[in-house]
Amino acid sequence: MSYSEADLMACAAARQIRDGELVFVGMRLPLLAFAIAKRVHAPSAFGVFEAGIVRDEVPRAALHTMGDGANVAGAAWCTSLTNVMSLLGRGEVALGMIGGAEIDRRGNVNTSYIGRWEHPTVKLPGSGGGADIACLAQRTVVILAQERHRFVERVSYVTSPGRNLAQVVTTAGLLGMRDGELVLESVHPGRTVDEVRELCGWDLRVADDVGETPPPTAEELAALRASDVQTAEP
Amino acid sequence: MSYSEADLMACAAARQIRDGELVFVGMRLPLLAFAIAKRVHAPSAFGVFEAGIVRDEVPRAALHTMGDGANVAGAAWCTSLTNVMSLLGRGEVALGMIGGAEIDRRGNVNTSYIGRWEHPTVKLPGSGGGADIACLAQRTVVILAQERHRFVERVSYVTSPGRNLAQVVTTAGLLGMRDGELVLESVHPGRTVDEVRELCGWDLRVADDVGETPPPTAEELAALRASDVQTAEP
Amino acid sequence: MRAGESVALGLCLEASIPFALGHELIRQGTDRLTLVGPISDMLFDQLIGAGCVDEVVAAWVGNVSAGLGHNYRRACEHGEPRPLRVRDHSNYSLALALLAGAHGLPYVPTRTLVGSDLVESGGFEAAEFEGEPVVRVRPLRPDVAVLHVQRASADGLCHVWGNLGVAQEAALAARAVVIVAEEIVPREELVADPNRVLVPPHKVVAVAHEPRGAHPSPVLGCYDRDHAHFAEYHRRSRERADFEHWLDEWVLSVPDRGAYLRKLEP
Amino acid sequence: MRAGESVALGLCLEASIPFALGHELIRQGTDRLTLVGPISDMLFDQLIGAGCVDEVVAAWVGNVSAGLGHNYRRACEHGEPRPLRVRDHSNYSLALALLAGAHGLPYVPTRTLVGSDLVESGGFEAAEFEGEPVVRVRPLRPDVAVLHVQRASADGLCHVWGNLGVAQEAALAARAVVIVAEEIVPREELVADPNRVLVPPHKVVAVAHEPRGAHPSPVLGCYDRDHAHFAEYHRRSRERADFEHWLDEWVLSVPDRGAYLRKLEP
Repeated sequence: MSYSEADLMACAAARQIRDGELVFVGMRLPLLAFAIAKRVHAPSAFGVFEAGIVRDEVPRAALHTMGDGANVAGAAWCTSLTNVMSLLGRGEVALGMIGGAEIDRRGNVNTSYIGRWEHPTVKLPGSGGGADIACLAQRTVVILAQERHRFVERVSYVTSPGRNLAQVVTTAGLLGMRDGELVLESVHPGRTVDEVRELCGWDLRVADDVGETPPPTAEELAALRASDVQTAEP
Repeated sequence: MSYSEADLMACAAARQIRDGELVFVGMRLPLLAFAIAKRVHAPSAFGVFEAGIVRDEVPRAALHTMGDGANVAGAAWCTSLTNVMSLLGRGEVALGMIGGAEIDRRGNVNTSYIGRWEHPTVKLPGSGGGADIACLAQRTVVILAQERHRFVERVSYVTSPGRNLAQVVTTAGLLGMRDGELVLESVHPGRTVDEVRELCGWDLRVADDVGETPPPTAEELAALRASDVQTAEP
Repeated sequence: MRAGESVALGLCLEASIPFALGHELIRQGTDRLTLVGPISDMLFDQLIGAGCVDEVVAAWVGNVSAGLGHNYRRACEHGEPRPLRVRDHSNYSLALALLAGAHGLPYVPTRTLVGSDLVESGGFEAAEFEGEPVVRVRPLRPDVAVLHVQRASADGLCHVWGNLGVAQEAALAARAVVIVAEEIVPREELVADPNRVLVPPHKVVAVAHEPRGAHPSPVLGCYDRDHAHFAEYHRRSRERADFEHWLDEWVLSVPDRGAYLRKLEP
Repeated sequence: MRAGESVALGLCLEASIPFALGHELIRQGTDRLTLVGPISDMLFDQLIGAGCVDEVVAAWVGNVSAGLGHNYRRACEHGEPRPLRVRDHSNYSLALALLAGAHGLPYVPTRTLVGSDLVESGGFEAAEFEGEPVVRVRPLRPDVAVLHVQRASADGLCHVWGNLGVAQEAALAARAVVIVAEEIVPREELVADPNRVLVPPHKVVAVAHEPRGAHPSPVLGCYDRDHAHFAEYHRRSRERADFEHWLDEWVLSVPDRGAYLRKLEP
């Protein structure tokens, strides 16, 4: 079966989810990852949505936002943001997935300001729950495009600290934290190590055991295709 | 119309409630006071019950506890203890009514321990919400029997500090705080100042303008009798 | 639930007190418990009298409609049947302690209890913030929170209505939640109204079906409070020997809740 | 609502955003507002573009399905149409700030934001407790919290369901609550289920009846999100001149919500 870059990224992120875990889920790829994991290898995982929803079943329709009715339908718990955030605060959320505009060598993510925050060149939307997930989830997965201007030596503003970062899933490969520094651990099929290093703004370390990202299995792809939770775009 | 000591106390306490106020209500006399005030002079008062209930109507049946179904029926808000306590915390509760085993010259109330708390002679049930009401309601009314062993120079344990105390309603009179000290402000019909002073364990000051507690009006008594909220006793 | 654990129960205050579960704890001899709850209408007194309890973390312990808890008094005043440690709270401080436990906060600074001797006997820390006195309330994280609910599904969803007390805060603060339900219903009936679900299902380790399991306390929509039963207990617990007879009659010699209900209404 | 006040809105996140009320604020020229909310799906951007806002206290401002908020960017980057102060929060810190406001707490110490630059740009205080780093979150007490709800009674009770965001915390923290309801129902229908009432009635200063008043955001049980409307706004707000046309077409030249709905579905 053929698959897209986004399919591969969703599958890679899904593999970070272990059965029974509470996963803080965002829209688009994280939601697809949750759906794949639930259907393939983590049927007892729980999805936590910051708007105030906990699900133990995958939503049955495409979501544009986590506040869509389809995300309430079949929810196990519908409550306040404050209550679901308490799951983070108490340390019960095993994994959180966030995006970002920039990431640096230490795994710090910026979703707030390009340039000095007092006089920014670009004002980005901000943390949302990103900083909370990064600070309080046991492990964080960051999903973003492998582009040189996004992978910078030092982000201009740390929205989400990298200390709990487990993996960065990019359009070109997978990076992990080793000794407090991001290291290339695998490259996606069709990509080369040099290519990924070229798409990184610092001298990216490469793991000794760097390999190829396993492509989506037939089962994963089937789960993805079966998923009603398509990446809804306006 | 004839009236009992308890009727007079309930009416006296009711007069402390002003229209539109939030009143932290306990069982028995405070609940009767709330019912009288709602019907006579404070129709827009709200009753707050620590179990997690806010009412803008008087309960329509006798209550043994604030958790009885009759207290939920017709409630304006049914929620957590934490949420109703936030009304105290934010300073929105104008008046709270509490009882006590002992009170002292400074208006401190003890509902916890007789004797040293490490080795008490008598273990009383404890604060419940009493300490919270005393600390956080704008005004506190204490209701208790005028007995010499209850009115002591200094309570053995301060459960509820007296700093916001507005009035003490006793079986014999009404006391107010003046210059940080409880002062006899009125005696109930049929009682004398000397009698009340004799029922107090310290040298009770008497207000220059001490008078007789106004007896229940016909309207108050009618409200009390009409009230379905009788003092339910087991 | 195991000996030595901290158990939060009676979390909706006077309503929905899990007496069935409490009596089973007594029968099983589960002891050295720490009981956590805002107020307790009789069940704490029974567990204390039965010798199951080492420590109470609570705002009020007694019999709501009658006053003092006789077993509580005997334990505090004379160490009978065994010594009892009391960690004094007010209702609000207990709620904030559970809230802090639920959110993993190191403490909550509050203006309640300022000037109260609860600060000392409850082991709170008096502090200042910007020149104003505050009291620091430390988090509580019970091992188990017990919820008696109107309905639940076998997989751990539950609906609760009526005054909620600190049930949600305690459930979120606890390591695990045990649910005792008046009724077991299909999951669909619960997810049809997910706003009424009180706790997320990952916290729930057990669901028991126990109709009238909260008797003599009331359960909204199911049954009213049995005032006479409370009054009888109060009278019969005044003396230790009488309490032992009561305990034998209503708990120890009653094999299970079915037998209890048949005894109640032969 | 008056110029210069702090207004909390968009409190259920992507759902039930009070667009009708926001547009009326724009038409009335209410300015110098401080907007408070966790995330904002488009409405903050519109109010900022219309020149109503001096300050934003929020975790995220933009268009949820499309990304950046163009008016927000212009205001932050170029002071257009007027300079904007931003008080950065995360969703959790905003929730805790409102919780602190609701409870009158001087601050809440939390482990979230530790190590984040939000501590500096959001004006938080980094501190230590028992050797561990914490961030102190100060209380927020908005002048007004706006709730768009499914149903309300004329005397201020309301029922809300679906994901609740920080609606209850904001309502309890605020000085006053304004309710915009899809439906006005008799009080009896609301007290029949007092657990679904979100805020106590003494907080409520106004109740407005505005069916579809949250369009284009969704209201659970009433209508879905109008994705195309969001997309059109995003496209037409990219350039300032285009935004001004959009604002004129959809807000300034629309006398009231009735006209808006007729324009939407002629």
